[in-house]
Amino acid sequence: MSGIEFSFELERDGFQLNAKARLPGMGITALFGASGSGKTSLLRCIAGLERAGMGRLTVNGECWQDSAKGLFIPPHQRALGYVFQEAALFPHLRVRANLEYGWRRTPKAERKGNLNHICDILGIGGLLQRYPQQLSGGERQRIALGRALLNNPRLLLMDEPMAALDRPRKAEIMPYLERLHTEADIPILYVTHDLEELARIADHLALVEKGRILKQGPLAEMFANIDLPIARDEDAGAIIKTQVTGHDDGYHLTHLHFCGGEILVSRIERAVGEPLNIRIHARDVSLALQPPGESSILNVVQAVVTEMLEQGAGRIMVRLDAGGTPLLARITHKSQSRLGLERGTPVYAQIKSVAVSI
Amino acid sequence: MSGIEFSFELERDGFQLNAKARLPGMGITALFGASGSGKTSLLRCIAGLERAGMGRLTVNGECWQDSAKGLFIPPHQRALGYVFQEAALFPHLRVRANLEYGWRRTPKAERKGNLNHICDILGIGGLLQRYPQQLSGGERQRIALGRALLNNPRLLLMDEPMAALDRPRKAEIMPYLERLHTEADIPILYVTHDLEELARIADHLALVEKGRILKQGPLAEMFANIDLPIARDEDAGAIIKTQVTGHDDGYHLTHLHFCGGEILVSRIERAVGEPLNIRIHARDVSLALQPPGESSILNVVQAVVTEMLEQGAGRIMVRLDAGGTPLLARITHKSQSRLGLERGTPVYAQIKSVAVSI
Amino acid sequence: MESADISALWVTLRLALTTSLILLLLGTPLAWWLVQTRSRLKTAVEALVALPLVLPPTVLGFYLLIALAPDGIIGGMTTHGLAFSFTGLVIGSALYSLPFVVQPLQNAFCSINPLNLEAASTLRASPLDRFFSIVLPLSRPGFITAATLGFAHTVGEFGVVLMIGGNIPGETQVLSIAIYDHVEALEYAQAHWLSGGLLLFSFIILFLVYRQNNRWSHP
Amino acid sequence: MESADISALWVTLRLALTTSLILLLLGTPLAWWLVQTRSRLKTAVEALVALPLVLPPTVLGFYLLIALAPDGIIGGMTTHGLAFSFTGLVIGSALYSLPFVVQPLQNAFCSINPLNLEAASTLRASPLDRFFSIVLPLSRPGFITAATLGFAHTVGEFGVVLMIGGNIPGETQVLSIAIYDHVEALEYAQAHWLSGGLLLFSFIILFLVYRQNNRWSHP
Amino acid sequence: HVATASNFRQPLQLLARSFEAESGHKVRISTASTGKLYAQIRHGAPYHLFLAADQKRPERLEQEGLAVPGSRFTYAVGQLTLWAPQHPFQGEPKALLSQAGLQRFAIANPKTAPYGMAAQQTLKAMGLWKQLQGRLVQGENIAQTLQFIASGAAEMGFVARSQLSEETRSKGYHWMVPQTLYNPIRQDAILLRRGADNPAARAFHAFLQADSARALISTLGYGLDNH
Ligand SMILES: Nc1ncnc2c1ncn2[C@@H]1O[C@H](COP(=O)(O)OP(=O)(O)OP(=O)(O)O)[C@@H](O)[C@H]1O
Ligand SMILES: Nc1ncnc2c1ncn2[C@@H]1O[C@H](COP(=O)(O)OP(=O)(O)OP(=O)(O)O)[C@@H](O)[C@H]1O
Ligand SMILES: [Mg+2]
Ligand SMILES: [Mg+2]
Repeated sequence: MSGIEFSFELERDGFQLNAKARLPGMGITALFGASGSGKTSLLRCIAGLERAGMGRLTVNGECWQDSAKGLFIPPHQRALGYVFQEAALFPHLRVRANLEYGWRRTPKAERKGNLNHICDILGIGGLLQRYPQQLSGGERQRIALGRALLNNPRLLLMDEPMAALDRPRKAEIMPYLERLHTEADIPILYVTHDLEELARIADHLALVEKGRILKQGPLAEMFANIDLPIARDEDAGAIIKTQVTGHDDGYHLTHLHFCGGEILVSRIERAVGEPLNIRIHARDVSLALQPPGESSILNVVQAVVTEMLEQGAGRIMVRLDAGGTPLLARITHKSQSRLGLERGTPVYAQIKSVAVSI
Repeated sequence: MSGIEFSFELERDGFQLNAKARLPGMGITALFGASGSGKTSLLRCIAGLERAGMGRLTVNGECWQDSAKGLFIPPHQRALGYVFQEAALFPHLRVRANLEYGWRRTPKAERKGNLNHICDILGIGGLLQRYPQQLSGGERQRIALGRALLNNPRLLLMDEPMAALDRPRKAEIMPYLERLHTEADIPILYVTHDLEELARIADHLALVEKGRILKQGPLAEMFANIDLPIARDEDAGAIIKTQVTGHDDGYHLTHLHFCGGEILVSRIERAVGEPLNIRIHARDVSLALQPPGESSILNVVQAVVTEMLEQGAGRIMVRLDAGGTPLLARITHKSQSRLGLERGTPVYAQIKSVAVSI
Repeated sequence: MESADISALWVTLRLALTTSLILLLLGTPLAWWLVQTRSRLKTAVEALVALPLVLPPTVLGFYLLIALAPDGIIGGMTTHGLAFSFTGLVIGSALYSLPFVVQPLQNAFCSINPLNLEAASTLRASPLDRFFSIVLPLSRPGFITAATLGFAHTVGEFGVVLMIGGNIPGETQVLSIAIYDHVEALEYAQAHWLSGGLLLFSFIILFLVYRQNNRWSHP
Repeated sequence: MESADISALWVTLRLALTTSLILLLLGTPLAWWLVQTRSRLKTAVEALVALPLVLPPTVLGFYLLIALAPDGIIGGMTTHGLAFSFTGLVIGSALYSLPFVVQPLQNAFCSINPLNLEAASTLRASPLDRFFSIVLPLSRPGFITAATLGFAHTVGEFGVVLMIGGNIPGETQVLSIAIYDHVEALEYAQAHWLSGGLLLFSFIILFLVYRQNNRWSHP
Repeated sequence: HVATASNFRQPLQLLARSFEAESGHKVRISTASTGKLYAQIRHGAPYHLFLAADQKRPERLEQEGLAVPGSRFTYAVGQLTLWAPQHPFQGEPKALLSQAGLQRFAIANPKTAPYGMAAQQTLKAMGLWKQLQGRLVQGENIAQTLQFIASGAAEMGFVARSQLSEETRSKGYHWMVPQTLYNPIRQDAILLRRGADNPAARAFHAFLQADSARALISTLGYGLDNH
């Protein structure tokens, strides 16, 4: 019985957590919601740090908590990795001892991570002899991340683990997290405010609103749903399952195939035949009625308009169907009129290849 | 003598701050740099929180520090607003008392902000009776922001003040900060990792690297410089000075004029004739040799290639000149070959209007 | 209860209150200095503060007597000396109870996150203002401990007071000596009554103080 | 220095060490319980701990004497009673110095950020493990204060010891009484020597302890 | 203002009351051990009259010029008594003291308390000093010694006869130690320099030597100086 199934109730003055859901027991599930919506509270409940509330929690078949039966596995027996929103490093321990804290307490047989390896990924090798007070904000956050990873967790809870990190640093860390859940099969609950980061890393998305799970589902499905609040985001866009079909070494391009056609992207080091999810921002898709002439836009896909939604300020979100694959395009009201777009209109969707994020 | 002129030297094990610059004494200056590059250290020096180092600091003609002369104005006499990277709220005071802390200590004549007004902007009106421990991460950060604003500062130092905030919340706060520096004429030093946020808010940009100010200049100039590290960022793009020339009410569009031509954007509530800076992401600009046919791309601008830079992975950054205005376009190597782009090639730059961020 | 006992009670309360007040007034800046300073003297001063403790109170009292006498180092500065006066008692008790006040305060000050002080300094708070608006409220438990230990210790204090006070009824005879006298004289009933009353009274005071403190700490 | 004084010195050191050790062992869980508990008894227990302080030591000693005598509540449980024995001294000193140990520890425990404990609990640390790996090291200054106050107070303690000790050389005659005897017997020179030695010795010990503590806190 | 050794506090209170009734003067009493009072007087204590528990301290004060020369007199002589409240014993005290079951025997500290010195002399004279060595417990003063016994912590010991009230006298075994076994415990009083010109002090000084006072002191369990 794989899956993270929970139902928590927690009362606080002016706020009520009432979250109930069954999230996948593998992959990265993003928790997305406004400030104060209850994301941290939910993670704390799952970690067993909030004993007060009523709750039930089953993680991949193991029951961790059931208030009705009086069952409560304490946090230290849950084999978690929790990256707190504030780094929460132990002030009396040097960075090395902080990193090794959970590691030392893991039974030898379960130890998987490797200190040096994690230090390399996080770029913290030079800081091992420091105390937490002697670190910058981003450095602290990376140590906290490393500490949780070295705890050899069976479930990773991450509360905005990269909010203080710059983009290149994030780009270095994210592939590691992805590998972690694919190779080591550790489910990750990941809180973030950044749709970009989320789209890049998550497989599954749960929207949190006012202490409830508003809606949840596979990332591609959630992103293609133009009725959800995330579709209003600047970074809204569709996620597409593709397969690597070849490389063009001269131009450093990779050919990707999906149901609706072919897409060219900047070269990616993946073997031919491998599956690959890519994301196309709604703002990067433009529509035309005729096949466009010569331009720097490499990718043109034939599609049909299936749904349109006014988003205010003259913007319209258009949902397209490209051979069974949903695509989103954000266009202006004016464009819609000029092109005479309606449900069922066949269009050419132009996609700038470099805007595809992996 | 307007301007923030400083030169600081500070030695720490494994790190050396050696920052010297003259930043503008008005507007928002963003400090951008990798984690651990010394941004926080620099802000602390400016606030007078690091007495140890050698330093000189003059803010709009007033000398605040000159180690050589033994001059050191202590922080509480500097009339600062400092938003710390960690919220640093006073744990023994309720939110209201936290917000009012600096306000009460401001001479009556200098009091400008208004508690209720700031609470509205930050959406913290309902939290006034709470203690800091009873707040979510993002709520704490907003209180810290409010507290600094209510201190009626003559210089605002903000260390990633919005890292824990969701995008809609940021979008609500940013215009207020902009008004703050235009109307109240308070210079702001703003640390951020987010190029998007930076482009939206800053007038001036200083790049911090290894404890030094690598380069600084007006935002538009910095963004148009394809040799700088920021040009490699996913969000790289040019900033263009325009003027509002009219509105198209039917389509909710606004017409903007700049030296190189005209641009249509989603309707903006600005009066005709007002100047407006807009930003065009390099990834949103595609190039063509012939005027493109019908498409949803509204904006086509004639330009000439002035510079090209390989950025690895088959990507090329192209700098264009559109009637004197620099534009950036990121294209693939393949496109470059197919179009035969060279320095001096005249091209049509297609810009998706909705991708313009203000 | 004999009238002598009642007057002893008053002297005791006055002495304990005065002493703990003075100790808080002196101990607070001293503890703050100890936390802030980088001076080499710091450690020596810390050790000095704790030193009166290791001497038996009567012996400490003996040396204090010498110092406070009209021809002593301290007493010499006054016209009649300070021994056998209420002032002398206060000096003696204060010296003896000093560490109980300074050390809890020092620990409390030490555990304040410096970021709080830095934040306050950027919010126009002068060092003194910071001390009163941030340091004091954040070290409330330390103050409670300091005050109760100082107060209770002075109430129970005995050796020093006997030596430099001279057990003068109404002036320097405190309750602890009165109880002791009853015990010595085998007047057990009176001793039990006084001790029981003192215990009950102290228990109630301490109970109220701690309850208030606990209420404050769970907002 | 008389041989009696030397043996008194040894008894004193043994007593002070034993007492402070026992106090730390007992006071630590007590203080931790006081910090963690939500029990209604908390405040009452806090007040009770501080209570022995307000009784004059000789009076406390008198009641202890009754309790420790062969037919007393505590002494009755042993064959010969505990009065006039080293064990009895330890019990008395421990009772009297308890608040000096419990209160600084309680304050130290209280000022630990709970986030540290939560973080440790997600890192597989059991409650006991958390206590030893997080709570103890983070409350080091509190322990130093508790230990020095407890130790010094026992060295200087006098009234209780006098009452329940019986001044038996080598067993219950401690230095404080020896000095006191010299003063009473007008042997001032010897009293000065002993006091001076004790002060110097204590100063050195305290100085070393505080210096080490200060070194630790500035990494 | 009279300073008295702790063991004479109660008799002095009785004496002061009758003196106050007789003369109209007011008497203030401070008590502490003789050694403490001596130190206090040397350092300016505001006492007028000093009632010590021994002769040595008043003598010294006289030599040091802190007292009125020739004003010293013995106001009481202490009488050492063996008291064993839990032993309904009849017979030779030596047998009682030699019994094997004896655990704790209380005396006052010979070094600081006159009764302690007397107890030591007595035990030596009886040839028991060595034998009892390991079982002796010492009270700091004679009052504490009494409490050791009264609380049951020590089974028996030497106390002052004046300490035993009617009630305690009826309990257990008593033996008044013959004066031949120890040097007399003379308690001297002396008029201090501060009291020299104080009429009340002079009056009380005289009152204490009057027969009425001597009679009262005698009934309280003290011997009197015959000289
Ligand atoms: N200890 C507490 N007592 C009372 N209310 C609390 C407490 N902790 C959090 N809250 C409230 O509960 C709500 C949810 O808080 P939570 O920390 O879960 O939000 P969040 O989704 O993590 O927000 P953010 O993105 O800002 O971190 C908030 O409104 C907050 O004010
Ligand atoms: N107290 C300290 N002692 C020693 N080194 C320190 C101390 N504080 C910071 N550093 C080091 O100084 C460098 C600069 O730190 P700073 O906090 O200024 O970085 P930053 O640019 O703000 O980084 P971030 O974006 O991660 O917050 C870092 O390498 C950090 O490790
Ligand atoms: Mg949160
Ligand atoms: Mg920083």
